[in-house]
Amino acid sequence: MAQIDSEKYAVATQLQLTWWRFRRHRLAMVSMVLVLLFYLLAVFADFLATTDPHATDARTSYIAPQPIHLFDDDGSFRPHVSGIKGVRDMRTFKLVYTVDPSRKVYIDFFGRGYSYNLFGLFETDRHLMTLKNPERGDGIFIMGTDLLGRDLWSRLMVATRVSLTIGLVGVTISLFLGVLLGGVSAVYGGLVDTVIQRIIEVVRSMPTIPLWLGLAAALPNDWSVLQIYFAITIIISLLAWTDLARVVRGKFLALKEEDFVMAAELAGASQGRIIFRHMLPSFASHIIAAVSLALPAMIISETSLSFLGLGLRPPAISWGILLQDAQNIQTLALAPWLLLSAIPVVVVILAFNFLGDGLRDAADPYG
Amino acid sequence: MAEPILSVRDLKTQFFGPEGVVRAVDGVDFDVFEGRTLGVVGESGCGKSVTARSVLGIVDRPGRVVGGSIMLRPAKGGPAVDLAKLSNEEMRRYRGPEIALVFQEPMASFSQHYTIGNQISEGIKLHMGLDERAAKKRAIELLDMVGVPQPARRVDDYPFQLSGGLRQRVMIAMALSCDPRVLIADEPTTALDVTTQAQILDLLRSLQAQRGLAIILITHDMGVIAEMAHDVSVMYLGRAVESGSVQEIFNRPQHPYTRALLKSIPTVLAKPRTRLPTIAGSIPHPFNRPRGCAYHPRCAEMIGAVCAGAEPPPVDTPDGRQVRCFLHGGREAAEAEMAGAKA
Amino acid sequence: MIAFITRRLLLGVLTVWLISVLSFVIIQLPPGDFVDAYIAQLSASGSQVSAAEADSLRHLYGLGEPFYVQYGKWLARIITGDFGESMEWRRPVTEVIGDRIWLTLLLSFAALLLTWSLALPIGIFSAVRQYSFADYAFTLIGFIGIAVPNFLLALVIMYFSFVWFGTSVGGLFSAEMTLAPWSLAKVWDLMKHLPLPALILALGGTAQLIRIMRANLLDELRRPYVVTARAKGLSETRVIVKYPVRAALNPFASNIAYLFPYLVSGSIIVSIVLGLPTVGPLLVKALVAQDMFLAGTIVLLLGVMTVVGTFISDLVLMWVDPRIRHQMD
Amino acid sequence: MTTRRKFLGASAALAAVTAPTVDALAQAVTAKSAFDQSGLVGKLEGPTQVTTIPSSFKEAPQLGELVKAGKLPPVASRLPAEPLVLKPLESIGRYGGTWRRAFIGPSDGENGNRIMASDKLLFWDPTGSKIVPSVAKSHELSADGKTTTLFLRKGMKWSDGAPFTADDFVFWFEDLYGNKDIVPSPIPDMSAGGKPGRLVKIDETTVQFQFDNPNYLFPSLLAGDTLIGGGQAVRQSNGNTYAAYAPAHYLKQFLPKYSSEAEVNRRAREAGFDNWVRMLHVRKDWQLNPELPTLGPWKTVRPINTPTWAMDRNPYYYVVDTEGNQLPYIDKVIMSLAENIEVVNLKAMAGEFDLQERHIDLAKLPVILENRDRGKYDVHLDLAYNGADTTLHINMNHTADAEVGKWLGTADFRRALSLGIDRDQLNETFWLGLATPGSTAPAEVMPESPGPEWRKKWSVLDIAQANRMLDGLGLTKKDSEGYRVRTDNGQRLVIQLTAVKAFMDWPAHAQMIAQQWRKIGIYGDVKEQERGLAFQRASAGDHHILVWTNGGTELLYLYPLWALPVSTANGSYGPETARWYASNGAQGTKPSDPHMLRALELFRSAAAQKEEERNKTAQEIWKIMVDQQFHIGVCGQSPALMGVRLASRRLGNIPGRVCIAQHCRTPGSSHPSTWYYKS
Repeated sequence: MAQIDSEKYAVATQLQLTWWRFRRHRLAMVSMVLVLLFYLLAVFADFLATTDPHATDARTSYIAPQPIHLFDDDGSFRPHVSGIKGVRDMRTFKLVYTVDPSRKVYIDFFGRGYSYNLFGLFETDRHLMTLKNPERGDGIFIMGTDLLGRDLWSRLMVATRVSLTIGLVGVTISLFLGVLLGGVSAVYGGLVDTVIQRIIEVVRSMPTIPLWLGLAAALPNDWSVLQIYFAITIIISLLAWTDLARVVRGKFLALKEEDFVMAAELAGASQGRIIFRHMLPSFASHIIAAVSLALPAMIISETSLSFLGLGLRPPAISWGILLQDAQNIQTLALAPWLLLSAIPVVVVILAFNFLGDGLRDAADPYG
Repeated sequence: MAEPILSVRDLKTQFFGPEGVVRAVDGVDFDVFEGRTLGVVGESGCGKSVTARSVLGIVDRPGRVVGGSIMLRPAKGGPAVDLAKLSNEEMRRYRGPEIALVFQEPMASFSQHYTIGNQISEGIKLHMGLDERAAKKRAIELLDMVGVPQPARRVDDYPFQLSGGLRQRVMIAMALSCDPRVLIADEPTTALDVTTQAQILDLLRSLQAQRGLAIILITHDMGVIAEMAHDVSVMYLGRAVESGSVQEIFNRPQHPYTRALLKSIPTVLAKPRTRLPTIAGSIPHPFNRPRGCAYHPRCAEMIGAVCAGAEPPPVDTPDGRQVRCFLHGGREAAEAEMAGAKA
Repeated sequence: MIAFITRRLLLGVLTVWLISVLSFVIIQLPPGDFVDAYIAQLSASGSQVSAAEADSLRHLYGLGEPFYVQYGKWLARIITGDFGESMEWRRPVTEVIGDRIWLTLLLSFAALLLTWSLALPIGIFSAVRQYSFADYAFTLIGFIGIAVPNFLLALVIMYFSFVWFGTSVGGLFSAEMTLAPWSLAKVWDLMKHLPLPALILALGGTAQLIRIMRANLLDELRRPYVVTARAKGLSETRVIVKYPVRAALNPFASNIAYLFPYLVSGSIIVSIVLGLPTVGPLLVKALVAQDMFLAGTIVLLLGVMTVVGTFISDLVLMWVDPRIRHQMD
Repeated sequence: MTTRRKFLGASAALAAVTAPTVDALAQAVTAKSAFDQSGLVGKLEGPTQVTTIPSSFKEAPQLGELVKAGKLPPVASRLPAEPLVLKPLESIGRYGGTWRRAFIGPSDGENGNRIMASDKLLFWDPTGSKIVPSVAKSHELSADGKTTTLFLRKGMKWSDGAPFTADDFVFWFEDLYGNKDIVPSPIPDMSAGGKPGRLVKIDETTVQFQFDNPNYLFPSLLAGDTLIGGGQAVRQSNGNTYAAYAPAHYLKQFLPKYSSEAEVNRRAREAGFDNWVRMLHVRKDWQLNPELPTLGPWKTVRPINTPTWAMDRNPYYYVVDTEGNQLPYIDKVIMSLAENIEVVNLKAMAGEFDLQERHIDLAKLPVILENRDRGKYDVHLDLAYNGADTTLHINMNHTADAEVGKWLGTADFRRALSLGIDRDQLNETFWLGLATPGSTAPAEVMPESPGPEWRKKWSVLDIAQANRMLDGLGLTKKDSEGYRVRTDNGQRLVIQLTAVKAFMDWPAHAQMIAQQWRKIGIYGDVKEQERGLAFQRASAGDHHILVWTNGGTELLYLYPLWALPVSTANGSYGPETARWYASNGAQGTKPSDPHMLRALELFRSAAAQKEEERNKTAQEIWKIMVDQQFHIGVCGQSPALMGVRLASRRLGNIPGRVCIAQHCRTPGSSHPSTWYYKS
């Protein structure tokens, strides 16, 4: 009992120390809050969406972001949007929308919209904001709409969920692979180490694009969006584990020489116990840092894959798909607001990077 | 007694972190004399090393010397210079030729990317204006002097090719390369085994005898102090709690902390299998510096409220020592002041 | 030393071989073969290819044979220096790549140069002035470089340079110069087109390197040998440049190996967006068209570059770090 | 013929009858006034052929120089005795200039083939309604329909100066087409009533195609973009070896017959090829081999497999203008390789291309129009004649999933799918309202059109009826999200829409359709795939529905590929049926659907029918196809495919409207050789 307690205490202080150092990193703290917020957003994506992110309508094609008016004419707090009407100018072929301020469409908080599964558990159709008295073509378009008339805000919410979980699942897999192979490589050494090191070198020497292309093209035709999604995640993580493996191996090798490991060995602790009770906790914070740095790489990978027309394909919605939608001249010229979907990507990647840096600094203040 | 080479008064070095100010050195006084060794002793974290760095003006940011004086008497005579007031540029001229440093980790204190010859001759070239060849020749002489075998060959070795003892010898050679008058040795033997430790201490002693070096020996090891120091300054939480000659400190320690330190030295006379006495508790965190006497939470001889309420002033004892403890004076004045404050 | 180099070389050959197998497998992974892709292309443009013709084409290209036979033949040819013919381009692979490899190398090299000349000073500055305003500013700019997907940046920059300056940025030469033989004017033309893609390409890598440099240097700056050097009375610049910067360069050296393939991989997407005649778009097209020999050769080439890069970076590491050099003995 | 031509000329107005209206966009008016307002759809026009041969001939200055230097024979002796004479659209042009254009890689050979289209034996006038002479100065169809005689131009020369004669036809027929190593299987164009035909030399300038059965269709095949009539540029490149003639004097050296197999193989290996067949395929490909003699207005000087595909004028081109100037006016064509479509469009907008219609994206029209003055170009919208730029090609032989196969094979199911599509929405979103929504039947101006009522048959949104029909089929049960479930296992019935991002963003079209199908309880699963993969899966019959165009079907007999399962080259309606038809019933499976069987029988019988009757048959086939909804049309008759034309304002003789149709070889029938730089 006493021994376990003291062990816990030792581990706790290590993490506590890290946490204490981490807290001083203001930017990293802010980033952590941001990241948590984004994941919260991901959990409640459908709730926050105002319209069905898949629903298309030519009437609402390429609407610029529309403001929400908070107060009614009489000054009372009644959030609403104005009705808008579009006409295609047959000289310029542009859609011209005119706002009709006299027609007010009121916002209903916690109203009913399209139905969805919250947490994948219970079905509901409650949304943060819906419209009370909409006519066809009305909507809350705070970030505008795309060519198919779909609301960018709602799509962005759902995309956030997809892209952020791809990152998490991918990192989990590569973490597992990285720790396992890196650890095995370090613990057993010799031939095992050589073989694993060679695999790492080959994987790292392979240009990523053909690997992605080949693997993604080999996915079966009849797979559902969900299956493809997981396959893509696995593909990305299959390439991403090598860095983690290197970190883990390096740390393992360094720790092997440390006194407390030696002591544990002399005390007759089993190898597994040494690894999991003594070694892993001592560089857990390094792993956390490495993971938080690997996540943005995963997210970028997903966007690149989608850009190349691999990976997730519409009708799935992810950040990569939204960015790919914006990847053309007409978007830049006619609907530049679609580029707004780059902002959460940039913010999350920044946040993860700062978070990772902060964690690394905190975990390892003196190198 | 002769005039000190280095005279430190009320030295204060503080670290300005985001959570507040850490008073790493909080009013330290000491004098260093030619041919004598001043031992600075204390538990780790008491501010010994920061004191040493403060003297050299190389306190890492966000730390800064905020007060006090460091008077250095120049070799050629003339008025003493206050190092604490010099700019970094001016200070550089004193590092090496006047004051040199020997570090506690001989391995980490060398760059692994250059040969020891390169690293020794660097200072020589800078301060003594010698050319490459002359500097190398001097480096070999220095290695010979500190007892490195085959110095002409060793001069081209990299630090990692040397044993720990040799490395520390080289470190000392490097420190002495510009003939400094003051050598600060910061835990010079901590990382070495006992035999090597003795050799290095011997070396320092003989060098001191040859050159009349003033040495500031920083250590946590009372044994080393006993062996090396002429004068001793015991530090606790950034302050010297007791200072005096080595005999008096060892024979008649006056501060409870000094007494506690001395008790924790193992002696051959001790009974087998008895626990060594330790000092209760551990050093408080710098942010949680206790009110009053910083040592009072751990003190076995605490008098009462006054220890927790007021800081003991330095008291000069009749045998020429200085102690900061109410056991030895200053209690009445402090109590009076406390009462006055309450009223 | 020689034993070490031989060992590394042998391992390198082994790696290259593994890469060649892997790349061949990957190219074969998607269902169908070149003839299928080719027929699809022809049908899309109105031509028709019957099943009988498809079979004859397959026979012509030797596609009907089992995988290992195709691989064996390919390998046997490569050993003799014959990389085969690109099915899509209907030219020897070496010629097809030859047109582009130099531009790719040039672009990557320009990006590399840009990366280092930006990352080193900024990284050092950021570390030495840690938590200063400039450190935060550079870090932020650097991170944005990492965070903004470079394909997005590429198109946006291309479009706005068209809107504002009326010039199209795409390509590495202006239309008049593509056909011209090499001359000073053509080199100048290339120089005018090079910086923008190189910059876009360099952004991500620069940010990465700034971070590595800053982190390494921060670690090194805390080491006792820096104090030792300061205690010698060296100037601060000299202290930092001679000691910690030198030590922080170690990871730089070991990164050389992966920097080049990283740049080439990165250049694929940027090149597609900007329409640059590099091997990147060629590789993607070859993979899509299942043009085996072309795709295989490019992948192999990149693999070899990495292996050679690893080897070079080992040598550089040995040169930079005496510890490694002495471990060899 | 003339009446039909009038029809086509007026097609812009006619096409506008069916107006795209979306109720909130009611002011988006009818397409007719849309075109009027935009002023972008011009008159269907082009150079006309005249029979008067000018008394003297002139040539481009640089050719004149060569003649003076003795390196080239004088122009009169380079031209045939009876050159083809074109009256340019506006005026006689001036020589000079380089036509800058974009292409997207070695697979984009059509980009050049189409401007070489005057190497066809017979061709169409610029309105696409009348067969006119081309390489052959005239043709004659025997009364029994069994022989078609071609009369060649006396003294006509290949681009290297060698005479072009009937022997070049015989060489093609016997040495190339007849060689199984080169052409593994005979082509349907060269047979009638299931019996192969022959090509026979009558004299130096006369050749005859002889069939055992009546083949009234054959002259049309010769004029169309068919395997037999496509011309050397398109049909003897990319590994094909069709189109009826070849430069015998040049190609003989690559054939075993004229030396030995060992010898030609040796030469092939020397040149870096595996065997002589591969070398021949490259040497007879005008895109790849600058040395290959050709008949078109320009010839390759830098092959297509380099970053710049460049062409110079053909000094022996057989066409002159009414003043005797040898065409083409423009000296050079330079196509620059672009790695992506956005770059092509951006460069076109920057005015870096002089005339570009290929790879121009309709979705960018507003931006293109905005930059007209900056890029100094005019924009023309050329409307096509095919029924549906976006067509859902339904696999009626799907076997992998029996339940899905059953429904796809059921007419009412297909009709319901069609009724569930809101075409006006798609038109507005993807065609900027410029298309005509409706079935797959060709434009009403086309002689094969079954009539205007067939445009809307089963092809107008009617959700109620669609739901009634689906309920009537027994698909009454729905899952929690309102989608109909399968009758075999109660799972959701999923219909895959395989879409390729090619000429249009078809995956996006499919997404919108899938969304619309929610209202009829059908779950449409959009599968965006790479083109090769999609086609390969389609030809294996793995797909449910393939989203692609039906371009070319405006003349059913000349290009049936995307209308009926008659060729193994397209398996999208069921590869087994196609194999059955192509092999005359020897292989594959006979279709069980009597309507399909009837359509195929009608199609097979048509070759033996004279034009008028044949057109009636085509109308009959279209009625069956539309009624049965073998393929579901969405929107068509639009400028989406090669119909957005950016022409530099420096160019002269540019038609207001170009015929967009497979048989017109857009812009081939407008004779780019008559275009010129005004300054």
